[in-house]
Amino acid sequence: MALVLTEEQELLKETAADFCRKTVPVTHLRELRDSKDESGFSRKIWKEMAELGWAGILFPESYGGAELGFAELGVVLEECGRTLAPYPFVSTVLLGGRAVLLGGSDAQKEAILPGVCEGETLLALAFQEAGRFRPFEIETKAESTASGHQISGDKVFVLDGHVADHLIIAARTSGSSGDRDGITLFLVDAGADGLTIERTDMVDNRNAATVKLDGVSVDASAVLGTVDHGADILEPLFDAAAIALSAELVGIVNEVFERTIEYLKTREQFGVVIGTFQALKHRAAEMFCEVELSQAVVLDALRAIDEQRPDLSRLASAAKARLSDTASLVTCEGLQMHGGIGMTDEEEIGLFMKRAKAAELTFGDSSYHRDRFARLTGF
Amino acid sequence: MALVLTEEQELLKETAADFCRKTVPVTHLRELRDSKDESGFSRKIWKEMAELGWAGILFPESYGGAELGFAELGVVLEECGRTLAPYPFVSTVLLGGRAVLLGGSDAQKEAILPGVCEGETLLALAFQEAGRFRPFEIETKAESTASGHQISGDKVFVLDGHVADHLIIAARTSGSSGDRDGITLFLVDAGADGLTIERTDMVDNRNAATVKLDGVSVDASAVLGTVDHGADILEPLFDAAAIALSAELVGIVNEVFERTIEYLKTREQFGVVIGTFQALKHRAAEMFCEVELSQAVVLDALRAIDEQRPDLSRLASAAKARLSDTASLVTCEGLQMHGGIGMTDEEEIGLFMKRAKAAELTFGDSSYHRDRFARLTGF
Amino acid sequence: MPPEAIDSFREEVRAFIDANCPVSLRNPRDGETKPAATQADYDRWRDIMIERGFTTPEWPKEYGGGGLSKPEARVLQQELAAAGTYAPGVSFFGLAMLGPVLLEFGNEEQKAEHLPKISNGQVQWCQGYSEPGAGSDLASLQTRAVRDGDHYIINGSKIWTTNAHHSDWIFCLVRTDPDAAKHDGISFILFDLKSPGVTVSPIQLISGQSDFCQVFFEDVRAEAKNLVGPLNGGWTIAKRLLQHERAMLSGGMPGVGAGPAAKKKSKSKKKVIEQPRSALAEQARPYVGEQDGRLADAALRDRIAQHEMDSLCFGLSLRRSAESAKSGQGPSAATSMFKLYMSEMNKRRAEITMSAMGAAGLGWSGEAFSATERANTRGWLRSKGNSIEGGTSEVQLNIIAKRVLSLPD
Amino acid sequence: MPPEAIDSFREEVRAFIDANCPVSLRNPRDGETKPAATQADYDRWRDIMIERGFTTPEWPKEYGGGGLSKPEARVLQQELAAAGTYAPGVSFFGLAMLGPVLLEFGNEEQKAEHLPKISNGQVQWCQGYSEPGAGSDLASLQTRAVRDGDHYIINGSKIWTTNAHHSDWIFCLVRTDPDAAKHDGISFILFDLKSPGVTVSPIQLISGQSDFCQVFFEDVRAEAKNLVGPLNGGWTIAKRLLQHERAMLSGGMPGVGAGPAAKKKSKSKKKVIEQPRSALAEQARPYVGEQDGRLADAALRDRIAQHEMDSLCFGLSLRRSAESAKSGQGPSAATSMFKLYMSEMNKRRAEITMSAMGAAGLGWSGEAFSATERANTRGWLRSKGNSIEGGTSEVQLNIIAKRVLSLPD
Repeated sequence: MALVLTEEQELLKETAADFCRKTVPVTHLRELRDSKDESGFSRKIWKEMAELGWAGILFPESYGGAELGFAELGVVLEECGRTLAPYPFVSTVLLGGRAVLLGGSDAQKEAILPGVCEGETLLALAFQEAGRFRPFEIETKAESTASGHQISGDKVFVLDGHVADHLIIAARTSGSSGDRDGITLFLVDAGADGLTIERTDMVDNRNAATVKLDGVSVDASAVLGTVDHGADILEPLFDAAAIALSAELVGIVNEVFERTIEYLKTREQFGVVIGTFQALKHRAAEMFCEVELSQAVVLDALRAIDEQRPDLSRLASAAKARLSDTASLVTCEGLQMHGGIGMTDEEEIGLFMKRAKAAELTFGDSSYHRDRFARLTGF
Repeated sequence: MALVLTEEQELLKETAADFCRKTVPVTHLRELRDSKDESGFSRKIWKEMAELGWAGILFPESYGGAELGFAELGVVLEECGRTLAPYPFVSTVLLGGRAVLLGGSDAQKEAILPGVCEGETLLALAFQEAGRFRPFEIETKAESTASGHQISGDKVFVLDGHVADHLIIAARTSGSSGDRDGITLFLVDAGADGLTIERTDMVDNRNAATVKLDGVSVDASAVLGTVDHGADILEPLFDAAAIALSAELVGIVNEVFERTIEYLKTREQFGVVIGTFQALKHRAAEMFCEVELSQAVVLDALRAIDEQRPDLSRLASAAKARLSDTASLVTCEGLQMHGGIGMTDEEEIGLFMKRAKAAELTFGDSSYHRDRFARLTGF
Repeated sequence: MPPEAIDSFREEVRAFIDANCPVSLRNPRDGETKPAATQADYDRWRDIMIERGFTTPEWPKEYGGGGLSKPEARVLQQELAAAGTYAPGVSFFGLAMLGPVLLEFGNEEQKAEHLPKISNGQVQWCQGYSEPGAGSDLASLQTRAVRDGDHYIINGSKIWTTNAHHSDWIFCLVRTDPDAAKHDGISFILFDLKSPGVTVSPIQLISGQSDFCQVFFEDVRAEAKNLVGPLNGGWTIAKRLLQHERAMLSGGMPGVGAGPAAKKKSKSKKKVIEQPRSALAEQARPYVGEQDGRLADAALRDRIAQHEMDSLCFGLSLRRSAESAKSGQGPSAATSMFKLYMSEMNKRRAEITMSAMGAAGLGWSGEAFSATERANTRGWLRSKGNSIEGGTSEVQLNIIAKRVLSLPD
Repeated sequence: MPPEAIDSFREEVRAFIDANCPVSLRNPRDGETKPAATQADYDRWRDIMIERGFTTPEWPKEYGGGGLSKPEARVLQQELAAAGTYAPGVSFFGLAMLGPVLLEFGNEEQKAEHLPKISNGQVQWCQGYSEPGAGSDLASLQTRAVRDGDHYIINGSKIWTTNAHHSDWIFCLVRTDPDAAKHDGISFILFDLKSPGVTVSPIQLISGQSDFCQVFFEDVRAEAKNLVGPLNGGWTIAKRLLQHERAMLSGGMPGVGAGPAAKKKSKSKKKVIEQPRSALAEQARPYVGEQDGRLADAALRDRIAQHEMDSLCFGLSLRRSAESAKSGQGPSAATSMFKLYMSEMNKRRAEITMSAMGAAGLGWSGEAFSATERANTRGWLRSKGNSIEGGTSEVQLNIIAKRVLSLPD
């Protein structure tokens, strides 16, 4: 697939850009933060996004989805990145919804996906148990019972866990922490007995929760996919999540870079516009190179999912590593070039820096993905 | 000990600077190279250096040495670095001579050290067996015989091996490659039967050799130090060699940096001196910071040897890592700022770059020493 | 100074500490137990130190100082440290910034009026330098001061004024001649922040903290006698103050210095070498885990080692710089180098900690994160200002290029 | 172009290769064996390709070109690659630099005279641009050309002239109006290097190679009809040529491109994924060794992975750039970005190889080092010139800041 947008994708991009600028500009995130909004986003706006087809963008028409692909989802996420729109794409669409799509029974799909596509149902994937991303270090136990399983353990950084209607819990049915095999996914109602969900307050004002499972009982129909083979579902989810975050980071990177260049053209110091200083020009030009080299790899990685290409995982790592690093460079340089004003809460650049850091440290940072890329390349 | 030079050291520095500028300027190295000089340096000049007390700078007066310390040797090496003087300090003084001083019997010391101090005797340490520095990866075998040992194996990058009167051979008397224990040092005459020495032509025009040992027989008196405990001698030699190369690199770094700043002040482009371009100014200032931060650590490391400080190895690694990196930065930036002319063999900056790279890759590069520093710091 | 004099001064200091420092504020001696410190203990120690002039040991006695020579001041510091105690803090900006400048540029009346109140902590000072929109171009300042009898009437605004909301007085750069060239119409004046017309408004930073303020002046009346140095000659003082600030910023940030030094246990006669530690590596360990007894992540190890080595080189360079400086000189242009490097090193350190903690480093508030984790998040954000405050890194590079390397304009 | 036309052209090309390419220069077909290639084979293939215009496939037929459209030219390239053969090289500077410029700016007579001799390899061209002392400031050139009847008389010197010692003709920037503004007095002229008064002197590089020359002109007579474009209008041509050069330098360096691509085995029907490899890692492996089946040095692994990812991103960006370019446009300002990045990436690659080899990477000559090792040493040194030749990295940054980012002067 070509690395340029089709006409339909260009149209989608315009719609998304327009919607984000008008409905969820950066001030929207700030308002949610300052009003300590309980959800952390507006359910009404999420419904509007769903009406535009975005919540169901990946899902079959039979469930009410738009049946498009990651190439299209990437277009939307990039625009959401530009305005820091804190909407539950990762939790509900990329992790939860896609887990159901990849591993769910027909009954599960029918129970869950239509609500997701309508923007009614919210989902969360509870897998992580420590700060650093280590996919299979899962100690949460699911013991067999007569009617199903009983699950106990602690999960952290469960994205949108505090508002999810259903949680997908990754628990160990065999093996031990670190093993790829022996993980099982369970679809659990958020109101289940023994489940405690507590929202955490994060630097990027996105929504995450700690989830404690104290002997949560589920029956056999709660298993998503096959017992002990949850990793078969988790792996593609993690690759796709890394790529999706990269697409969001493309939006952040482009936005911050453009704002910084604009600032260099308008801000005066010593009687001249600071963009006339050659040292800043060269740094801006170096940034441009990194920014430019960050576009195509994400486009290609998104298309690789749609095309089920065998090099998908390597591309996912290449995209996530590069965008993590470019976002770090661009937000740091952007803040430095803005000077003191960049350090104030009032200026928006700090909000971009915070979100970029959170995206960087989620689903593996650049160091993690360089190591993985090396392994996948045989060294 | 203070990190500034004493009056005596200042005087030594002036003498050394004066001698190097007059007797062994960079053109001297070029002449030796272009005339394909057999030794790779002038024995006459080495004698002159010995008369100044430099060959015996570390050794007791009883053997004809100056009985000064590494602080003083560092002063001399720094000035030699400034003019790329290719003299056998590392091979004969730091490795060979000091091995005899640290591990030799009285008889060995008396046989070897006076000649070293006079600038007559040249030594070489044959330990390395592959391109990368891995101290104890020694496979050369020394088998016990009735009268002593018989040694077989191949050594590479033996500094000044082609002119050495005596070689110190590190061979394995027990254990296997990689073990710290089981290495024994042997003092072997360069003319010994079974010994083949072949000079290698290196990028920095310094002198090294491959040494092949094909059943070289030595008697018991050839052992330097204790059988199986050669590492006790090698380790301090390697630390000191790393620090000494760092001192030479300080000279290279300062010289190249000063030349580059001078070039920025005189070279004109677009009708102005290129030192007026802010982008180059900032890079020059950044280089200045790295150059400045490269001075004290080497001074302290040299003094740490003299004071037998327990943190010596950590300082050696800190000094070698930093100077390797600073030298790489300064020679690369220096060449780039010189532009096309820097790429020509006629301009001297390339000679500095070549020597800096050789010094960087000898006795462990910055990556090796960061890893070692981490280990010595408990992580 | 002869060694005997030093020795005898050292005895004197020891006796002073023995006699006056409450045991709750120092290491207990054999047989003593250390009680919790009370406010009364703090106050007592503070009063005694102030009385002796030891809060500003090198200032002349007539201005509330200790009247000590440099070597004596060093002995004082050593003995306080050895006893496990410290000199109580007085106004930081007064002590490190205004004080030295008043001693150099102030007249007799100004010194007599202001220095003792710094020494004894009676007046807290803040610095009115930057202005909205001026940024690195400090000399473009617009705050006006117009003479009116015995007063100047001040109008304008200052920004990035550290702790103005907890300060009593301000030292301030103002424009007294709007027609002169940019650097030639500036004066240096002191006035009371409680004066009518002063409004102090804290600025919220990205880290959530508000250690800086914007200060507004509307027809504020400042006494003309508090103009320091010549009228329109304030730029010279301003530059000197910036040097003091850089010197301060390059020596005082946490977590950087001579690196994880190898320590000898002094009690044992046998030379026991303690394994040196890296605070950064130890902080990372619980998050990263171990492999073969080492920090599990080799790439992170490499970054930490680089940082520790840089920090070691930095500490040694500071020491060398101090040792080679001729006594009596003020901060040199090389201070820019230290200020610059320190800021960048501090930022790198914060980035390394974030990498080590992963998502645990993303906490903002609440019990889900430890206090260290939350402080870490905010510290990371706050560190981004290091290369902006006290002269941006770009300004430091300009200074180095010009003053140290003499590169042409 | 309709797909059928492409398909039929593809058939035509296949038939042409089948009929004309000696088996020694292509993949053998079933039942064939591949003999060693002889000079006669080379000559035959070269002559046939030249006759068909396939050495310059997109040039018009009347100038010796193939007259192909862009899609046809791509098909030709694909089929040559598929057959395991190649288009024989003709003058590189003629092909990639002078040719396109003559097509754009030359008059009919000049095109007819010079283009066919590039196509058929009869004339080797070199480029007379840089001058001693001019460096990045190309327009400050001093080489003079003074009209004398039907000729210009040329005096001066050019430097960094690639392969001048193996070339026949030179295209040269000369100053034809010394009184005009710097950029306005320059013309573009072609002349024979065998003309009296030309001296060519190779320059030895730090890598020991001499691929560049300095060329001296002393009263060299060049025919006036070989002045391309308007008199004193050479700067426009010069800039266009620099763009072609940058485009060339950003696409053609070895070892960089789309990275270690995942390859599918096409023979098996079952989808077998070959493990992708990194040439850099494989080169390092024998020097560095293995641990747990991986390259033993984790820090080096990290650097190699970074390089391979950069290389992958670079290749994809080139592809994206080609796909999004409107057809018919010349090289864009973004070419500076590719030129810059490629140079820096190439230098980093060479540094990584040096780190991997250790002292084995320090060989200069002799049997103690393998041919690869010796080539590596020289390649490392040669790579340092990448960020200088064809416009320094600093010049590229200036261009990006000005043309792409529109930052003010």
